[in-house]
Amino acid sequence: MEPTLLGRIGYAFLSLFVITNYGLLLIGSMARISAKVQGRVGQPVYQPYIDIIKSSVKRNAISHGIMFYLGPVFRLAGGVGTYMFIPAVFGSVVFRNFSDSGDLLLVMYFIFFGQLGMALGAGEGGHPYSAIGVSRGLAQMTAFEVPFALSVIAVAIQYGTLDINAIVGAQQGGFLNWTLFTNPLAVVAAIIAFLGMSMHNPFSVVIAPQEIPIGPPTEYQANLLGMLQTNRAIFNGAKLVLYMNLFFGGATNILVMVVKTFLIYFINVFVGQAFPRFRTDQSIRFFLGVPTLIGIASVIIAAV
Amino acid sequence: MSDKKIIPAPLANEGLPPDERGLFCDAAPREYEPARGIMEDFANWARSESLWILGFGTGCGAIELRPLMTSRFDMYRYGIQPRPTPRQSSVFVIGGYASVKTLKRIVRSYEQMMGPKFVVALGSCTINGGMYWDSYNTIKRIDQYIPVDVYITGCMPRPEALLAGFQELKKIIRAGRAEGQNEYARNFEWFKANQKKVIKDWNMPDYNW
Amino acid sequence: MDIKDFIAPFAVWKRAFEKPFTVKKPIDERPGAPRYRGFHINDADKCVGCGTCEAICMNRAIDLVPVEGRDAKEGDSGLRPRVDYGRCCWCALCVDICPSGSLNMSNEYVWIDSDPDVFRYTPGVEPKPWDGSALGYRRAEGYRLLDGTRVPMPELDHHEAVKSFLELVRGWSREQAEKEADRCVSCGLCIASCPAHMEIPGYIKAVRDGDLETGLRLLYQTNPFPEACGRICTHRCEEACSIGTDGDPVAIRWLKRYIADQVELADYSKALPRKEASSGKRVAIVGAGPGGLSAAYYLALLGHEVTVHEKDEAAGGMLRYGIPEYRLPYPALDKDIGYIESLGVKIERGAPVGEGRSLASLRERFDAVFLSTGLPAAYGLDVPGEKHPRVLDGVAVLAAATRGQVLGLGARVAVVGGGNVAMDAARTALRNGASVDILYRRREEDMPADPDEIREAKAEGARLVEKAIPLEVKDAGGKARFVWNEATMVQKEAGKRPVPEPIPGAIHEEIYDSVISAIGQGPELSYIAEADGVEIRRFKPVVDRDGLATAAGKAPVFAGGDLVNDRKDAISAIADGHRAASAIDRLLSGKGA
Amino acid sequence: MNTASFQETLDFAIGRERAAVEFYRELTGKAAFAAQKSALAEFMAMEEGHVAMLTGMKSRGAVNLSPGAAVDLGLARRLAAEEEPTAAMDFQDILVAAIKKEERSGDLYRSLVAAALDPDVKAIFERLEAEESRHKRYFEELYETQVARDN
Amino acid sequence: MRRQNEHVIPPETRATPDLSSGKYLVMWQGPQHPGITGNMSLRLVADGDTVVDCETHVGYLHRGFEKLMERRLWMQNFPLVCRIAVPEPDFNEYCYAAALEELAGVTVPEKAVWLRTLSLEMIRLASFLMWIGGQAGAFGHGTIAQWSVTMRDYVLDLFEELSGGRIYHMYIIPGGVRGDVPDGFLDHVLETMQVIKKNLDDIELVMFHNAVFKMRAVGLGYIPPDWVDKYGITGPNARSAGVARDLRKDLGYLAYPQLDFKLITGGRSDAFERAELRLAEMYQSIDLIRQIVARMPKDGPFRERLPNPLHWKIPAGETYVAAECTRGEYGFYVVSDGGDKPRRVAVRGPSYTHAVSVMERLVRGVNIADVAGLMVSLHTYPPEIER
Amino acid sequence: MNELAKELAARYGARDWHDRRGDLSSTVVDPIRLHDTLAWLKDSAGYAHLSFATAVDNIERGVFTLTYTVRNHEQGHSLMVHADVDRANPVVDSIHLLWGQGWTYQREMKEWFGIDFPGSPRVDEEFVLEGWEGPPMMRRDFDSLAYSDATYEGRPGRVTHDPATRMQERLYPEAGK
Repeated sequence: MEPTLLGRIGYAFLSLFVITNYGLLLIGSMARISAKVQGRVGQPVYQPYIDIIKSSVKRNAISHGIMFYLGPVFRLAGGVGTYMFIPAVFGSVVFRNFSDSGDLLLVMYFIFFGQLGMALGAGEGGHPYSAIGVSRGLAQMTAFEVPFALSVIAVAIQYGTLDINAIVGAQQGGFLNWTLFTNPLAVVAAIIAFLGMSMHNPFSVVIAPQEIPIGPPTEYQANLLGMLQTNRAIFNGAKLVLYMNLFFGGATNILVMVVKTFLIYFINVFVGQAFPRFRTDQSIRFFLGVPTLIGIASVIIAAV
Repeated sequence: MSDKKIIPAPLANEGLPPDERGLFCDAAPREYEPARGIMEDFANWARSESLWILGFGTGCGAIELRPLMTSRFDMYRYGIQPRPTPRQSSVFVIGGYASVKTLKRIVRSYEQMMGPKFVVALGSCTINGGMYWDSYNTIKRIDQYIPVDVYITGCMPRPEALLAGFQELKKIIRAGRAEGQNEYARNFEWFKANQKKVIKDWNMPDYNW
Repeated sequence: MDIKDFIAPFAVWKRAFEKPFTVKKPIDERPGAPRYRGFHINDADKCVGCGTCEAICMNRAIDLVPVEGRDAKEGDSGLRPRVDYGRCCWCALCVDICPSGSLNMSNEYVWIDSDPDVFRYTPGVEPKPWDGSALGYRRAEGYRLLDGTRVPMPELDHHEAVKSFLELVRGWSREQAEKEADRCVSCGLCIASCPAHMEIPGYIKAVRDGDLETGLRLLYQTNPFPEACGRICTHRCEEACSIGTDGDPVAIRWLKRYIADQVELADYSKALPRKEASSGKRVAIVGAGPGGLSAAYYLALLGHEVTVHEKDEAAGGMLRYGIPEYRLPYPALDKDIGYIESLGVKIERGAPVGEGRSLASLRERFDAVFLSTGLPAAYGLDVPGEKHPRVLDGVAVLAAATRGQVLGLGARVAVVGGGNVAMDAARTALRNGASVDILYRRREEDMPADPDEIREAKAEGARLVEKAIPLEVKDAGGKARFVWNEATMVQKEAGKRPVPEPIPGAIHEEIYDSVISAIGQGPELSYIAEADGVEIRRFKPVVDRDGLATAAGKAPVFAGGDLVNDRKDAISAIADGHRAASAIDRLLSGKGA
Repeated sequence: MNTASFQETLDFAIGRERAAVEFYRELTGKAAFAAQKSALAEFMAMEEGHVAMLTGMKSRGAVNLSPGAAVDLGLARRLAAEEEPTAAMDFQDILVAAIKKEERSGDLYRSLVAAALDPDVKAIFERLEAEESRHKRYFEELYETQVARDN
Repeated sequence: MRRQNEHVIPPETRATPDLSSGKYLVMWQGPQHPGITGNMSLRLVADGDTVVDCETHVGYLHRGFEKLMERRLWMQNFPLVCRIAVPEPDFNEYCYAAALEELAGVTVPEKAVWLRTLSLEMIRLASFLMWIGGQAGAFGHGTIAQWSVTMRDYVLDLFEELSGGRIYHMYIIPGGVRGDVPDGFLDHVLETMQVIKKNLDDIELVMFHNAVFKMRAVGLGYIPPDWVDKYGITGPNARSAGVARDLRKDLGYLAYPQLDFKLITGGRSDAFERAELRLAEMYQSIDLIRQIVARMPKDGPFRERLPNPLHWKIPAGETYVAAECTRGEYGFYVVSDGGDKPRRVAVRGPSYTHAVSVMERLVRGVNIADVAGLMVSLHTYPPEIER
Repeated sequence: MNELAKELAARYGARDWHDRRGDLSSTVVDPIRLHDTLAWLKDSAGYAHLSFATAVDNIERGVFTLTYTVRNHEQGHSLMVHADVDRANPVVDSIHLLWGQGWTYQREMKEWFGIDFPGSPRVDEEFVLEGWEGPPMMRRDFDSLAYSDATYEGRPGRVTHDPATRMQERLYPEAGK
């Protein structure tokens, strides 16, 4: 039964609520896993909640102009937008979001949109490290977009569509239908790009605390920071769901989604704990090197 | 508070180059009324469980923050973590003695922090000068310059003592007694006068939040 | 760069499967190490409030503060260290240096408060959770910042010593004296115990600095008998010495002697203050002992004309006639007296006050009179047979020795008594070739004599017979048969010293060539007539704090020394003399009482 | 106890104390200089005080003396004062005489206690004996601290 | 990625960038900056991502030690000196004590010599452990720091057991040391060394066989050998440049002449090799500690009796006592005028040259991202610069 | 080492050679010849390593004694070169061209003692202090405690007692009247 528009909006909010909480818990649990590697106990899983509450109940806040406000808003819009046009659970009424209204290109646009908005806002902060962080972020994004775009192209070619629902649908019926197995090169390229996208080591050049503490969000505080933290959860969730949909056969129920996204996210942590950080130029060179070649190869394979 | 005569603070942002003035606020600090009842209790609980320390090792005390923030003592599990920017930090750990040059940065960093903000002072040096009681370059009491919530005595206080200090701070926050920000605003001129008495080349903004 | 560089880093994940490094409950689980330098603890009863901790503290973290229920007393200032934890750096030098070892540290280290004014406390007085902590920093065994051992004083070997009247104690070299002076922490606890309140830390510092003239000046501020006191003083100061709380006290007496010995008499006048202009007032002093001559010195210094009347043929009183030469050689005493005389003090020797030179006449002729006639008369044994010709009196024996008379004590001598006179008599007898028994009614530890004296007397061969109650002296063919009853010490009353109780039947007797009685001395007061109006109670002139005896009539009469005070030692007499001199000066110059 | 024997007993005791006063007065007569006289006068005053005290008890009709005897320091017994004090008497001589006197009083009361038939009289004598022992103790202590300091 | 041995040596003279041109970005790194060792700051002028000029600013930790020491008695200075270099206080204690002993003509008992050697070597290890965490952290590898700071803490536990203090040990006192080893201490030392060695093996595997770390560190901050004398560079920084100098060998102080160890040198002289060299020295330290534990005399006095500290006067004279700390030559210049207080005490910290003149020159031409890593690779502690 | 002493004496008039220790000696030169002495020691005598440079305020003699400690690593010998400069007009040749770190020491000496080294880079800039208005603080006549007491407020309420005085008050107040 097709719900009304109002109903869909309601479902979308529910879905957004779930992914926000999931994203927060995911961040919390990954922090605990990282802590384990570091030989310690780590923060409570629910710590991100407290942090956001804390940030939101700050008594005063400082502004650096209207764009400064809009930065986190754009970013949040980017995060929510990304998520809204991806089906979180294939075939679910509640979690399909507005995936039928947009396609892969729209989603990719939203991914960019958040970053750009952030760039505008952070630049307004007046802090040199914000500016450097933004430029680093944009430079690196441009670089990892290449393998990512290539792998998306490969996927699009492979499935002959940009509709995410269709792509997921095509992967149903056994894990061998997953893109992971049907076009492994594309997945490798995309996963490497994903490392860059998630800002984990060795690609954490944007907030690099020892270099440019802490990059774009340097001047953000109070509720604006709370907004950024919330977005981090949503955006992470959205990206993970997207990857799951594109490369890992999507999910037919929420449990599968949780397991798959958790594992995809874990790749970040797994690599991140082992390596230090690239310099920006190294990072760019890296993305434009092997991953791009893999991406091209995947496109060729898909095309051929 | 001392009965020292209060010298009126000069104009806002005096001493800054004109092109930089725009980066800072011109409003004087003000007091913030706590929210009512359970709302404030809840907010205080969140504040106490998410203590973000400004990563500014002002003195020797920073040395014992390292073990605290690494795996042996792992302060993350208590909701405490370092933060590289004052804007996002809520706790300022004064790591012992403050030289005049550092005090200037302390004041500025403190003012840049968003309220409610808390100050933990480590070691004897912050209480009454410590072993640098006769030095020409270190202040004796940090509470003359910024409001302090918790003192931890020792030289250096061990990580365990620091941890106990943070637990104490949590209690104070939860009890709603950590009103350093308001105290600073209330006695702003007194604090400023003290600061300016010591910091001879005052070339930073007076209002900087 | 090879493939290993991409694979090896993932080895970090190994740690994820091992036990975390994290301490579960750091605050509870990790007490300080047994040696941890935590918060201070102090045994307030052991502490003497000397302030050495304050002196060594480079942070000025320690204040000495009065505490409730602990007043100053001899050897304890009543103050206790208060630590400011806004200053302390936990270096524990205070613990290392604490002379009594009372100050230590617990291994407790957490003290948190929002009020910065609370971080001060007096350990051992204000209760704290870590009081009595068994763990924490203590001085390591064999490690002290202060030296608890006195520089040994070179002395004649006892076998040699007993052969002559040569001075036993040889005195220190400069190096030795400076080393001993270095042990002093200048706390000043000793000053209160010294009857003359000498500036002890000051002159010890002078020794340390090699500035003996300053030292001499400090000595003469309160004591014009440094040579004598440097040898025979009862050194009550050393009992109060903070270093003595856990070790040998600083040898204050020997240091004083060192200063006096090192400065030539000819150089005294350079170091010491000059006489003030003559006041035109005349003061008579009766008795040229330490008390009288001290008064004479200070009065002369203040410009008064002083005449001392001495019954004996030489000045010095008990210092000369009561103390044997091997303890206080006459040249040393003469040096002290010589300097006093050099100030213009007139000493009339062989001029007893009494018949023909009555106190009343002195009061006629002088503006003030100071009585310091001491205790010249020995008390008798008061046992049957005490008048036996071989029963001699100790004071007389010592005086005879001083005069160089043949003592004729014989080969076997008993000395009855346990005071310094008894020891001196015994050792004099030893030096005269006699074998000596010292008989004392109580135990050795009850003896009023200096422990050093007892030790030395024994070392020189005297036999100590304790708990011997004299019963009778019988004649045994010209010799004395001394009968005594062995006693047992019975604690008859709580809080008082035990009483010797004769053991029935345990009667001993021994034949001696001489029995020297040295049980005590009394004053000679026959020269004070009722008409003088000097109030006397129990054979002591009654004096006020300044030494002024209540007297009617003309010139005021002061009294001091053994005659008046209960301490009955040279330094107290000197203090009395000084005090009386100041009072006389105030009176004479009209500066008010 | 009948009043008469009470009066009698106390009269006896008062007589003893009066005799003591006389004893000191006699000694004072022999004294040659101020110090002796002041010491004797002090002791005499003490005895006069005892007379007054006993007289008071007599008029009140009750003896309120502590029955506890003082500790015997054992000096009196061995001190030999064969001779009466002379003009040259010193503090030791005077004290010894005093101690001996108190000892004699004590001895007398002791024999009276033994001889008394009336238990009440006996009790009074016992108390008087204790009182005398306290006096003796007082002098003995003076002797120990002031005279035989080194013994 | 730069190839090995292709070193860019910054020009000696400072360029004077025209800051008003708008072409440059002026940036302060520190004092409140996680990428700065301690409390100091760098004023960087960047052209794009490249630093073209750098000025170091120190003094945030200036307490005026050298002035304060002139006000205090010789012995009172003993607790003060260790505060000069917080992570490695024992070298201050040793140099100060040794200078005083030399001036006063005091000979330290054998046992104290060994205990001093033990504590110096232990603090070297602790300091290196702290550094390695910083070095990895400066390149963003937080995990190593988490491990190594814990390892350092284990060494501090040993110090706490030995001396009663965690950070400021105040153990090496003029005349000797303040106490003998407690019961079972030497066993704890050996156990701890075992644990640390095992962890160091992990660190070596993870950090030194790490592609990204190599990419970052190899070729970074090349110090030519001729700079060593020119700039007074000492310690691992000099040894990595191929200059074989180690005061432990050259001066032969304490028990080092009796210990068996080789001088470790390199030649590539970049951040990576300096790190490798320090790692090797950490292994060496563990070895030395084991040797010391094995050879230390069991008994004997541990402190020579000195005069009363309240009046201790030291004969007039001057001396300079140096020791090899983790960063290089640590020295105390002590002048006595014969009084009970020092006339002058000057402290030579190796960071003085490393963090100021060498740093300023090396940073030129480096990517902003590498400033932190470069600074840590010089291993500097600001408090010893400004005292 | 005596050869070096002779050579330095002959070349630069160095005097007062003291062997402080087996591997440490000191000598004194005139400040005017300081730079040349150090240059020669560095370039020709193998004393290439500058351990440190500092100054001592010998206020009694009215001079600052500069101390440059150079080390010859090959011979394992350190030499402290002293030079007395007039306290009233302390100007010394800069050695920043000899050693790359020299200017830092000179900057420090300028700030701490007020000794000037014309031509030394950044020598007039503040080194460790900021906004310092007092005299150069390492000079002996600068009283740190007095400055600190006057400038930085301490915590009130501290009071101490001298044991000897206290005992006099309590036990024999009459003395010294």
